[in-house]
Amino acid sequence: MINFNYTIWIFLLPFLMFLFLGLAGHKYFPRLSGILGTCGLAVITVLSYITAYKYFFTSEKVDGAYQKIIAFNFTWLQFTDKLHIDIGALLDPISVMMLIVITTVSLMVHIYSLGYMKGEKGFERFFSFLSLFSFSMLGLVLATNIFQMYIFWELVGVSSFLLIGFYYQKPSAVRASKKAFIVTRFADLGFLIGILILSFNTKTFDFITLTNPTGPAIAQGSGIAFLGLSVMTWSMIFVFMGGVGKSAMFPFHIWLPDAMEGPTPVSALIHAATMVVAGVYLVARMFPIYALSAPVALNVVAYVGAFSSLFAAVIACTQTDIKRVLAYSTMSQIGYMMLALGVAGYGGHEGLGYMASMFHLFTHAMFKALLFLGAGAIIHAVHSNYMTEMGGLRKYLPITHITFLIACLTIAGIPPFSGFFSKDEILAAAFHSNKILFAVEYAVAGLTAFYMFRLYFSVFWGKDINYHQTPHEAPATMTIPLIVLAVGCLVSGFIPFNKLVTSDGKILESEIELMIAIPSVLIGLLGIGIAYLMYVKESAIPDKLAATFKYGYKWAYNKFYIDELYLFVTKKIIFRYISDPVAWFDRHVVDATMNGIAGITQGVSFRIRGLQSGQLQKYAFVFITGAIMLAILFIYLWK
Amino acid sequence: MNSGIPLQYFLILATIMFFAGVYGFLTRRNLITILMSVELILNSVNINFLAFNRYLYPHKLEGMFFSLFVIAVAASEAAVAIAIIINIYRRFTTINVEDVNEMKF
Amino acid sequence: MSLGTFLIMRHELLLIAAALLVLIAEIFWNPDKKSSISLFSIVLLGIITIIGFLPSPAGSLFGGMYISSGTRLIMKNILNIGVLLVFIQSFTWLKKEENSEKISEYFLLLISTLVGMNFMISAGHFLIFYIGIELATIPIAALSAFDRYKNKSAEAGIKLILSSALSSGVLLYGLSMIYGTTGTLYFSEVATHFGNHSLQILGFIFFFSGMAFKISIVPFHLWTADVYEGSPVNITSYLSVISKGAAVFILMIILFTVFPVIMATWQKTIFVTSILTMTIGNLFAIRQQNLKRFLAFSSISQAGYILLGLIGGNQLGMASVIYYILVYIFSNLGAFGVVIAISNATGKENIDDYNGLYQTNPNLSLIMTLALFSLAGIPPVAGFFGKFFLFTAAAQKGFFFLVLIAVLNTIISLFYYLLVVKAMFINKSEKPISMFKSDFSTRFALGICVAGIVVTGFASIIFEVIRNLSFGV
Amino acid sequence: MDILSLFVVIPVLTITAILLLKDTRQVRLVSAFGMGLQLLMAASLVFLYLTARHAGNNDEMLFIKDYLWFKSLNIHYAVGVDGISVAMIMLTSLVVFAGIFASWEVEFLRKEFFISLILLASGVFGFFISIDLFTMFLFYELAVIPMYLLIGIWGTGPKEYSAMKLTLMLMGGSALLLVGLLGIYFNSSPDGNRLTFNILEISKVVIPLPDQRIFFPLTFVGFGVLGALFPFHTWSPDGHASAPTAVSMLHAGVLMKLGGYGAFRVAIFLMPEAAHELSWIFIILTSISIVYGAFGAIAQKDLKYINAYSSISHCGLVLFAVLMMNQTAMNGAIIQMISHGLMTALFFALIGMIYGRTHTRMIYEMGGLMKIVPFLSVCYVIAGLASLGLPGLSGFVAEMTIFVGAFQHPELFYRIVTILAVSSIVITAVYILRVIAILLLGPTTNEHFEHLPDAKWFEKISVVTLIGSVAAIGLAPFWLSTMIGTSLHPIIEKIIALNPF
Repeated sequence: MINFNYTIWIFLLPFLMFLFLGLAGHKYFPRLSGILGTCGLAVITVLSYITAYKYFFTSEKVDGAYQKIIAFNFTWLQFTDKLHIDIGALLDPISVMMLIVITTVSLMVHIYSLGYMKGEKGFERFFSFLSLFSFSMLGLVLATNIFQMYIFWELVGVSSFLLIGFYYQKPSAVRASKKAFIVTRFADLGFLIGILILSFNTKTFDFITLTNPTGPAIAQGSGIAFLGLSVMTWSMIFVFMGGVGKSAMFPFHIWLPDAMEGPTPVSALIHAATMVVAGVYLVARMFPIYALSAPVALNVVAYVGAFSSLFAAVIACTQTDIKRVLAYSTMSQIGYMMLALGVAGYGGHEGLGYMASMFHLFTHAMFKALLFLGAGAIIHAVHSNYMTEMGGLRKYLPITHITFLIACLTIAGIPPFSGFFSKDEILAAAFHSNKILFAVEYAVAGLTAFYMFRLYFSVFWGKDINYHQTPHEAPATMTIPLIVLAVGCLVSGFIPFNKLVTSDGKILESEIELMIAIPSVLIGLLGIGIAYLMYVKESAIPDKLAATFKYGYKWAYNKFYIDELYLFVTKKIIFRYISDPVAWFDRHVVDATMNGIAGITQGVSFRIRGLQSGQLQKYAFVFITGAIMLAILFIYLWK
Repeated sequence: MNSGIPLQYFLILATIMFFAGVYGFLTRRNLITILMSVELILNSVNINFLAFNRYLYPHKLEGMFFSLFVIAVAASEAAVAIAIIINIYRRFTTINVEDVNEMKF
Repeated sequence: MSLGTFLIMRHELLLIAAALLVLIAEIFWNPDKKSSISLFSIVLLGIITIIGFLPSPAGSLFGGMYISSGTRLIMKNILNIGVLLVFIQSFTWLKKEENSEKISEYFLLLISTLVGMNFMISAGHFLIFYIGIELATIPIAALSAFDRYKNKSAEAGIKLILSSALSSGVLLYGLSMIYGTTGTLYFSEVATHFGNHSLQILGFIFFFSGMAFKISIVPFHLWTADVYEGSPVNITSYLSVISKGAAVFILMIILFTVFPVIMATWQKTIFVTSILTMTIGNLFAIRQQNLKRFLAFSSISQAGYILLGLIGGNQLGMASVIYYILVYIFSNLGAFGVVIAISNATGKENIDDYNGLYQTNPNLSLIMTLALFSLAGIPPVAGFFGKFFLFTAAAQKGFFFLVLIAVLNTIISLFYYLLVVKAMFINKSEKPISMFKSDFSTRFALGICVAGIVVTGFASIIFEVIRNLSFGV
Repeated sequence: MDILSLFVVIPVLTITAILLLKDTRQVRLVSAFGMGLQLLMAASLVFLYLTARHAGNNDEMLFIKDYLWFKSLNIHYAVGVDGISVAMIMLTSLVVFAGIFASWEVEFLRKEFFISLILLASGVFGFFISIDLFTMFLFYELAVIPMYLLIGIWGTGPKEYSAMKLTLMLMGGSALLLVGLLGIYFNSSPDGNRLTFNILEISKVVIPLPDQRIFFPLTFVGFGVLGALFPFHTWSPDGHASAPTAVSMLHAGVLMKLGGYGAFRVAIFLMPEAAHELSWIFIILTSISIVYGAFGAIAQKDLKYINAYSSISHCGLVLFAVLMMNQTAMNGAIIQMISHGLMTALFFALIGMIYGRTHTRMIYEMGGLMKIVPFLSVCYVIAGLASLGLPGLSGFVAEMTIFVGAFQHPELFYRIVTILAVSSIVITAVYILRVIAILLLGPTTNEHFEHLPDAKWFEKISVVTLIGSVAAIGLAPFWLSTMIGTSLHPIIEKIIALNPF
């Protein structure tokens, strides 16, 4: 048994870094803080690679399955004797894999930001927030129990809020950050309710107990039914709601495109590689329950994923802001992962989808981070987000160009790049379980290739625009991460995921199925070709298409008016038709009643003042009548 | 030692006197008359006491004494009252009770 | 019948002696030193008050017509303290030259009322009771007409004398019925002969109405406000505290000792009247501007609270009533003391005149606030304890509904007390009452009041002593 | 002199010291010293308490001192603390300490201001230490009354109206309470000859159910008025809006907790049967005030009103949890009291400081303060995050404990209501972020505000004290919740004895 106690530093270091930079940074070493943050993260990266090596290659397996290892664990808050929040680190294949992803991408982004954010106001604030995010994200993936996950889930939410709103004087950024926080918060409400239901029925938060395939949780899960579905299903659906929010699945996706208001490195780290896949990770973490105890919930996962991927891909074809295009492609790729989980089963060859999803998560982190960082370099050079203001950049930004191309090929699923392998696995899994979903994903693969190369061609090729100052290649601090990630895209496809990360920890035999792989490559190439025809050949096809499918195009361009719908619900319903009436009611009914009582008292006291008329004889009359009344009352009526 | 008149007569007389006094107190406008009607009330009380004493408890004289004291007190009361009435007349130049209502509400 | 037995009625004898001394002083005193008569009588009463606290034998005189017991003694002492305070407070007022001719009359009359009250409290027979009550009332009528040149004063006098005459007429009528049905006027014998005969009930009701008039219980209260407003402030304070207190004492004694048989009836009576009294008193007090009138109505509602102590007919009830009267003397005289001081200095008696008083006369405002809080029953001052015990006494007999009404009424009363506080502390005024320094007597009296307000509550011994002396039905 | 009574004595001594002062400039120093001493006392009390418990002292109450006061009525001056009251005392001394520094710049009638402030504090301390219903009630009213002068004299806006309304409504509450207490008193001894006000003794007897049915609502509502129970909460928005900074801090931070504390220590602890029978009514009321308060806060434009309504919502959560009547929920209720106390005090302190600079509390008249007064703004953001329940700050701990506890209730109705209450966290997020976005972020709207000064030293002391405690509870909740939890055991046992669970 290997000692993993040092993993506690993977928590503590970034947290200390956050406090340190946050409290002292702006006073004492504003410039240095970037270096400090990066070094701190480098250390963590090394630690996590060591952990990964030790876990995968030196820890002993039990009948061929990787074991879940509790590195350390202490009670943070005791609710009841059974229910208590622990803070700890749980090592199993997916969490270790996530460690690698997070630290790698995060390190790249740190280095990149050294150049990108140079001279920005609040440089040290930026890095302290980044550290906060790393802390929360690592805590999330290492969580030993669902409540710890919720805690860090909230924390990544807030750090994303802080980073999106980094330019806090820019109204659009403020609005975007607010939106992101509230939307995810609403989703987290579902998560919390899910936790409550789950814990009420299973009397535990602990992942190992919960996800033990033969454990009590799964066994009694399908017991009590409520409104037709088993309690466990309900709780899983609610929990998944949280995932939907964090991973920007339909219908909670609206915050992601706006989140692009944040600095580009942030988009690369949080809104492409790490935080947005938390939802996928959550479902993967609870996977045994989904697969064995709540199949309905698992179907929900699959369909939501599929729909979101299609939905996002369509929108992505129409956007002109490159970061928004990338945002939608992120959404669509995550839809892939969700779908893959949704079609998977527990254990054996059923678990293919699970493995594929994790695999795609890994590769996606690489190429999407690369795409964003590349986009960052482009924006850095051109000072604009819009493709329409770009073109022929390949001669100005050679490195960016190459790396970007690699990324596009990867996402389009062209061998030998990593995207090909992971996507192929997903398609295979879908094909074996559900033909409709397979068809959808197949189409989406084509769309993906199309819109990515639409982006690529119109930025790096196409018409040559005369920029008022000639764009120049980014500094080394920015290009090195690009290159590293590009290499990642090349090699990560050959990592034997089927041996490392599987639903039940055992090795899963799977090989490329040509009858699925070849068509997927073909449709990828098809998409690229169309994009080439439309955006390199200077043709008028796009406009024609836009003209012919006028309404479809308009709808897609306006993201199918989902934002407007939300705006209507919040502004009109919540504000105007609930809270304003509540406030009115409080002032004019409840409060008025209280004041009314006082008013009535005053009024009565004014009415009866005639009694005190100042006439002696009236007084005497009242006296006598009073006496007689009392006499009558007590002699005859109330004896 | 019973005379011809039964007790009830006295009681009825006293009651009538009492309410006559009250009526006077409530209706008369002249302060002096009001004072007189108070005397009427007190005298009705005296009659009560005396009659009860004489008829029901002849061996003790509590009622008698009591009525004596009532008369005395009534006299002193009247004295003070009249003094004040004189003062009222000085101040208001009237002894009509209705005009004596500077203070009200 | 040795001379020593007269020690039993020490209080009354001493007071009569004092009255005579004041009279003699009036005759033989050097005319230009008249003002020092007030000092003389204050000292006299002070001595008497102190003597009153000396241990004295309990017993009865005149074949049980006059009874003296620990309870009655403590009542008398409490009254003595109150009257002493009133005397001291009126010192400054009497120094004015329009009163210089009538100083000794003032004291003479007040002392004689006090004699009357003492007799009334010691009564063991309705005759003594009646003489006492009249002796306690008629001089007050003269006193409220004391300001010979004020219309209001004269009006107050006539209203008081006539309506009190009527009330005593009704009371006597009731007594005559009780006499007719029981054949005696001794408290003890009446109690034994009393049944549930409707004529007796009628007699009781009339008797109660007469007493209710003295305590100014609704609907027999209407004279109160006018008389209080018209009389000189000192007389008002005397009326509102001493007369009321004495009447409450004797009513309580009579209810507990003479009418235990018809307890159910008088509980109902008190139930109805107390609710009426509290509510009506408060409702009228809300709108008052003149402070004397304001305090008049507040004292009416206070009477309503006091009735809560009576209704139980229990030992705790009697104790809490006596205790509350003591507290009430200090609180009300404190409030009146401030009013007197200010009306002596400026002649202002309206609440609006008090705007911004704290800026100019902080001490007076603080004393006023303390007194009002004590009246409203706000801790930690004595009034809180007094009210609490009253309510406890009522609750002990299960009158929770009545207690609820009472506590809800305290909120209204708190409202108008706070109006005065607001005037003094919060309201701004362009011409507030100017800063003035009141003389020693006023400050002395106020000092005693404040000490009483603060100490009486915390020093549980006072309540314990009273409770050990008091008794229930 | 026992240690607990010192908590009443020290304020009194401080007041006398202030009275003796000639120079008004020293007043605040003296009061700061006195309350600092109080804070130290509280800290040492916590220490003593924990050591005593650690030494294995398992009495229900510790440091009990009992002086007979009114013999005939068996009224005692009895003090004693368990973990809950210790926690509340700590909270109070923190808030008062911060309050003194927050009102450092009061000029008008400074002496009187600090005197009434400390008088108020002494009332609150007395309430928390006393275990005799009579003294408890005495201190309760003692704490309420100075509020009138504090708001009426030093307040802003329609201060007379608000002060009068607040005082009368709270007194109305205490009126109902008084009847309830008398009811308890006269049922406190089965044979009726050994009546007592002592909570511990009363808790040994079972009050007959018919009486409980009458007196539980009276007592609960009586305390509930102070705990801003719907529909008796309307004193709170006006009162808080008109009150001066320190008073809002104390009132929302501490005084409203008297309601929750009393509701559970007196109403539910002594009359659990009726509580269990009638809880559904009050559960409905409280869950109304939770959601209602949050929605009300969304519509407000005045910072203080926003916080007043959010206080209604949070305090509703306290009563809600108390009524769930199980260990976890009640534990959560206490933590929520403390957390909300600190949080809302922090809020009002910051609002006061901002108001002192911009002279407006209307959020739409301000904007982009983050650039101008970074310290205050960052603190405001922290307060906001705490109040919307961000992990690592106290709010999260409290709310989660409440929700988990409440959801353990065996009856479905209560669980569904709980879900309703849980939904309030989203609404909270909405209005908190709305304020932060309008007030602090974005471009600076009003150029007059360009050169406002940031926090002064005393303001920093006041704010940092509170933030420190909020974060401390948020990061290391276990000791607090254990301290409270152990003290809850006897209470829970008494309740559980008759509950079906």
